[in-house]
Amino acid sequence: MRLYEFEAKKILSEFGIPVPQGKVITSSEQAKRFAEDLKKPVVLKSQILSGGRGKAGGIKFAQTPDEAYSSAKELFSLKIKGFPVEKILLDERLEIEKEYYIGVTLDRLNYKIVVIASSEGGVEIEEIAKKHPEKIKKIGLDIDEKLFSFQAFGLAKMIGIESSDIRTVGNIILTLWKLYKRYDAKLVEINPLVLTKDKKIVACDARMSVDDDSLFRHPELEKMGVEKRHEEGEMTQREKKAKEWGIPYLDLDGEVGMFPGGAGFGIMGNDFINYFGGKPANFMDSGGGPTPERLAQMLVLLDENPKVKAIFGARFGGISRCDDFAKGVVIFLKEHGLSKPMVLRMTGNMWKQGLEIFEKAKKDNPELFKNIEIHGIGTPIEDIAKRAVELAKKAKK
Amino acid sequence: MRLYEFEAKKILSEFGIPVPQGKVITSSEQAKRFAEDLKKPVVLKSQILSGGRGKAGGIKFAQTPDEAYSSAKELFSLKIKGFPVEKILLDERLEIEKEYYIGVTLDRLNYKIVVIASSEGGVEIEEIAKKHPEKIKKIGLDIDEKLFSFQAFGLAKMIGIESSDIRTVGNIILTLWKLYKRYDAKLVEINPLVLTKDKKIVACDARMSVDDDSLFRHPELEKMGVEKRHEEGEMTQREKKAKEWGIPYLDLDGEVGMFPGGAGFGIMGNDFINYFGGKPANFMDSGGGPTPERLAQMLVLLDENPKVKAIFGARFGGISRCDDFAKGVVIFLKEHGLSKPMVLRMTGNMWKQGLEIFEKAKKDNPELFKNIEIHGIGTPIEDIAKRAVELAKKAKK
Amino acid sequence: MAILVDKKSKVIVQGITGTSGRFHTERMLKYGTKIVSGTSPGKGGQKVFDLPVYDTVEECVKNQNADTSVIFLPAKFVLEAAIEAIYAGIKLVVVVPEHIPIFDMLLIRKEAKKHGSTVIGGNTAGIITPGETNIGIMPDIAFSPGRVGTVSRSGSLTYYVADTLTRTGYGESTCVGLGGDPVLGSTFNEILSLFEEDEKTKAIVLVGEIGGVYEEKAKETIKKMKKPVIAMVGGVFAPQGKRMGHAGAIVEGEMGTARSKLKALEQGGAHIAKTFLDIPEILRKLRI
Amino acid sequence: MAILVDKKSKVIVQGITGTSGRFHTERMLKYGTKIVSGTSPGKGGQKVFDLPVYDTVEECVKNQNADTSVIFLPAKFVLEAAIEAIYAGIKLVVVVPEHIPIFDMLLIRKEAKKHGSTVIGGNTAGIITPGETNIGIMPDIAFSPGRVGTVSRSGSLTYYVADTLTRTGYGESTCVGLGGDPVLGSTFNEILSLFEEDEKTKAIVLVGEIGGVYEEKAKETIKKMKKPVIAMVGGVFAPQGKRMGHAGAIVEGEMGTARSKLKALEQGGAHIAKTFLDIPEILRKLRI
Repeated sequence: MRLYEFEAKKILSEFGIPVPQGKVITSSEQAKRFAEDLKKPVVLKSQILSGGRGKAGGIKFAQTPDEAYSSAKELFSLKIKGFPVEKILLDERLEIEKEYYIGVTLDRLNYKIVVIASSEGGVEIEEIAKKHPEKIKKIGLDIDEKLFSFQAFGLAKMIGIESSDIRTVGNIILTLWKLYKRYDAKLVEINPLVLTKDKKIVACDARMSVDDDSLFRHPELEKMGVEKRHEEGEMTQREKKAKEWGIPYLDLDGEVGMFPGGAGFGIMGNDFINYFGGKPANFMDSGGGPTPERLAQMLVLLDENPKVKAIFGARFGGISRCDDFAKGVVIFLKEHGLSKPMVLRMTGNMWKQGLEIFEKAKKDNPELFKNIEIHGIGTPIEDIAKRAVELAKKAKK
Repeated sequence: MRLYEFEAKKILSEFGIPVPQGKVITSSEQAKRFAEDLKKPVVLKSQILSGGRGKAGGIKFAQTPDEAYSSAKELFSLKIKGFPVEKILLDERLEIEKEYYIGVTLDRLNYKIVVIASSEGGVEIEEIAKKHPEKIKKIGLDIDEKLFSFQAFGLAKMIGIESSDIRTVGNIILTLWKLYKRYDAKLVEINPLVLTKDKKIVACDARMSVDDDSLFRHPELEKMGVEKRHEEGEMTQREKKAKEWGIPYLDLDGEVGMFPGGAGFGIMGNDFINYFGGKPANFMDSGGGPTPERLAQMLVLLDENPKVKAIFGARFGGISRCDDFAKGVVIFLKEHGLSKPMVLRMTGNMWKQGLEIFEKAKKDNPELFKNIEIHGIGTPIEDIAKRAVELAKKAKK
Repeated sequence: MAILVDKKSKVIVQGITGTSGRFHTERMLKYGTKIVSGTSPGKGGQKVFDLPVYDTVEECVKNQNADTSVIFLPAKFVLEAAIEAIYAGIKLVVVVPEHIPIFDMLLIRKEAKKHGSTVIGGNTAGIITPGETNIGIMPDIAFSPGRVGTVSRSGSLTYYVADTLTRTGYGESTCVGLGGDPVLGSTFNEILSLFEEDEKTKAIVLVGEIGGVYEEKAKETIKKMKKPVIAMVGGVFAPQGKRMGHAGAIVEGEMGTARSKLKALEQGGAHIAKTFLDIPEILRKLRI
Repeated sequence: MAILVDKKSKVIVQGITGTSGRFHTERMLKYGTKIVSGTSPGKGGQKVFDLPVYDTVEECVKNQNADTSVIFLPAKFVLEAAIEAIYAGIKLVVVVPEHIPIFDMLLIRKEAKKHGSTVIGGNTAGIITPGETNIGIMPDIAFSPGRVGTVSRSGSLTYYVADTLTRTGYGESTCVGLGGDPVLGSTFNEILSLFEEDEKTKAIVLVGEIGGVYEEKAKETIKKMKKPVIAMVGGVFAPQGKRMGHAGAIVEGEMGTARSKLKALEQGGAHIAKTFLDIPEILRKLRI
């Protein structure tokens, strides 16, 4: 889960790593005022949860408070990857002599924490890795191993830091590793770490991502206002609602509403829809053995979404029983009704009993089921996906 | 370096380990007052830096505030191992059902931190080890290894703690290990850890000793009022003075003043004096290459001590040169004079030049040297020690 | 034969007194899984379905020669539980809970390697050798004994695959849930190597999904294998930078895309299945 | 021959730009010790007595094949310095500073063992192979080449012993300062075993003192040795519970008394010397 640049810099700064003088602003007036206070040229950086901010025009420089005002105004009217800029970090503009990269990340494959440094700061580390792999220096550590100062000094030395600066840069590397461990991070990077014209070492830009699953032991992050969020991009209103309900849910661009069981099938089902010429409107995961209440919430999310033209339902009764599942859906249909066509396949544990429940409910009230097609083990799931795509196309016309 | 029981308990308590309600008192009136506040039978425990307090009568029980008053009065008039009782810890008296031992200590030989538990609390662990080695359970850990909760629970289980209490006791063991690591301790023990009649687990007595050499990273201990001190017994006035001067110094019982070079020879020289029928008045270490000022301070400590009847001096010129040493001693003799007879041997680096300096000074002012015998490499150090014993005996008559 | 577990596996349940521990213990017992005891520190001496409850895993090992453990505890207690099992000499630890902190898994993995134990999960549906033992939360109904080994990061996909293999008569030798968490106790490589050595297994179905690099790395092992591997990877159309249900299912930067996984697996020599129906078809072509 | 160091040892000084680093570097150079460079992070590129100063030990090893290091730094920097040397592949690390925190020494020792390095000290006067190399702070004047190996926890006693051996014509093969700190990089056992294997060494003088259990433990090794060991232990009349100059010289409880040490050493077969004069006498009786 990614932190905003200003959050990451706040943490760096609390750990004693020098960052530019700066402030988060939410209005153009604030930009002007703060630029006046600073009495320096400034840089205005849109605070968004994604890379490529520069290319999207999300960063602007300003010489005067008035320029800061107008730049901020421009940025606040900008949408980056579909999301409006709501916060800007206004930093003093550094006079840069040289840029470096330092970072700490996770090597999942080798189960190591990797401390990385490069003389080629200012570009993405993946790019440096492609173009100048020899300019990247690494130390891999086990989770219970310590990074020693001398190792950090050595790393600084290896990327060409002057002897007189290796303690300063080495200590920043060491601090970065400590901070990584302290916050259960997945990634912390300073890119670029800057040597300014007046020979200061400053963390010009910072990126930090923490392990969502360790948040329970980091109440201090919550105190800072850091809540569960995406690794990239902002949450939509519907995603926030789903989050409140505890349902893993993502909005996507398409028209087929996904009502699956299980995260794995949720992911694969989305592919199926695409394979068969459709586009899913969402990703969703029911969790194991969803309650009638949860089933209702899931269907509400789809029913209320105008983009959804048809619903693809799939249920493999495992631990949870298909009869319970069918009962839950029927309750929902009776109480709320469903305005979209749905094709549903139900198989696994007690699937026959489940189908019987549906059959009975349909007999009692055919109207509720007029847009719903229910299949059992006889129909491959692939055919269900195809049918959902068809239904969506038909509904669109 | 040992902490007082009340200091150790304060630390335990800060880490969440339950200790008896208690207070440190310095007067009998306070004892009465606090016993009144407590409204319970109490125990009065002399706060001294040594074991065997109980046998020496340093612990008393009191049912009423008046009894607390009179018991405190008795304790304050007591001397334990030669030191007056100045502080008493007044604790609520626990009603004990069962006593356990738990502790964390250092195994220097195997370079391990050892977590120890025993079902036989209330006696010294060395005694348990002799009588019931099978009743001691241990876990050895490397410095960079972690004690896991389950290991602590397991230890609790092994010493016969009831299932319903193993989490409580296990967590205390875990905390004890954390506290040991946190404070660079050499020993932390709770003995006895008590199961009270009303089924509470309480640290009835505690002992803690920390690594003197790590104090630089524990300013919090200094803040608590913990200063460098002996492992056992209080410092004498003269020891405190030497400490201020930065001279490793101990008062001993004898009459031969020790003016050696080097800690090792300081220790061995004391043995020599004993071997030859004398008793040293002190231990002292000059450090390498003492300055004239330090030499003066060392001699002042001996000259001012009425117990010292004669002085045994030894200098092996190593890194430091004997000529510099001789100069320093001569300066002292001229400025302060020495009221005790001294026999001194000087050898090693530049010993001849050193002797010449002494010879010259003696010629200039024989009076200063009338009680001083100076030897060179020709006389074995053993003979010098014998002569010092002789001189002391003569002076005593 | 089978890999990792069979009818002789002596299983303990860590967290047996909890709601889901109790529920799944009953299910597993019904399947025939040889559960010998369970743990719950502080509750030693109790009974669950006539099974003894101990305070420590060590007691389970001493008293009943337990060799396998399945953990049903909240994520934050998994570090302790798994390492307790490893230190006590348990050879296979099945971590059912999801959302285990990454740092905890790093330490669990390190200790497991050091002590010669295997960990599967976190967020695994478990491991089943059909007809012999079912350890975890996998629904019996989908599985039948047979000759295909399955290893998958997803529970639900595992069931669809098993169902497909059952209905087409192949069945499974052993089905291993690798787990959906970002850092896992075992890798595809390790499980593939076990299947390669297993007599009963004639082919392997590997089911991957976006996130991490375990699939990419499987390429090297697949290259060296004699048995055919059929691979399926979910998330070809997954969005960037967003977790999809599983903690580990997220494309971060250029890492962990389904396309890069499929490419690597194909280069390694795996047969790619796009849908479940492709699996029996490929098996038929391979004359398994 | 000699143990641990000889004229070929390529020595670096960690902390060479400090006052005592500089002072002792000059002394050691004068003796003939082959000092090749020194370190001081942040001062790379400077020179001390024409020796290059590097930022890291790694550079000393790469550029000059250094194999031995002597540390002249305040106690609190020793952990880093010693482990840097060990990681860089230095085979012998001589820790001169005293009062190294115990926990730091535990870690240094662990890393040294893991990487196959030997650490002596803290609070060692160093190590000298007379006539060849002198590493540390031992005064040249007391030593002469010869056939007795010495290992001692105290600098000053080392000098008296060396002086005695020099004046009686025995001289020393190598003299090792084990160090006066409570937890040491090497033990008596380890140094004794090295002397046992050294051709030039005909007998060993072991000088112990109160505190710790290294002397007691030496019993086992002495029992197995062919070469005679003469042992001297200071502190027979030492008080209880008080540090005597050396951080490690303290009797705690029943542990670390000179009497228990002497008893163990004697049981092991060591010849006990009460005073320095006893040493040449015992050597004569042993016909060394």
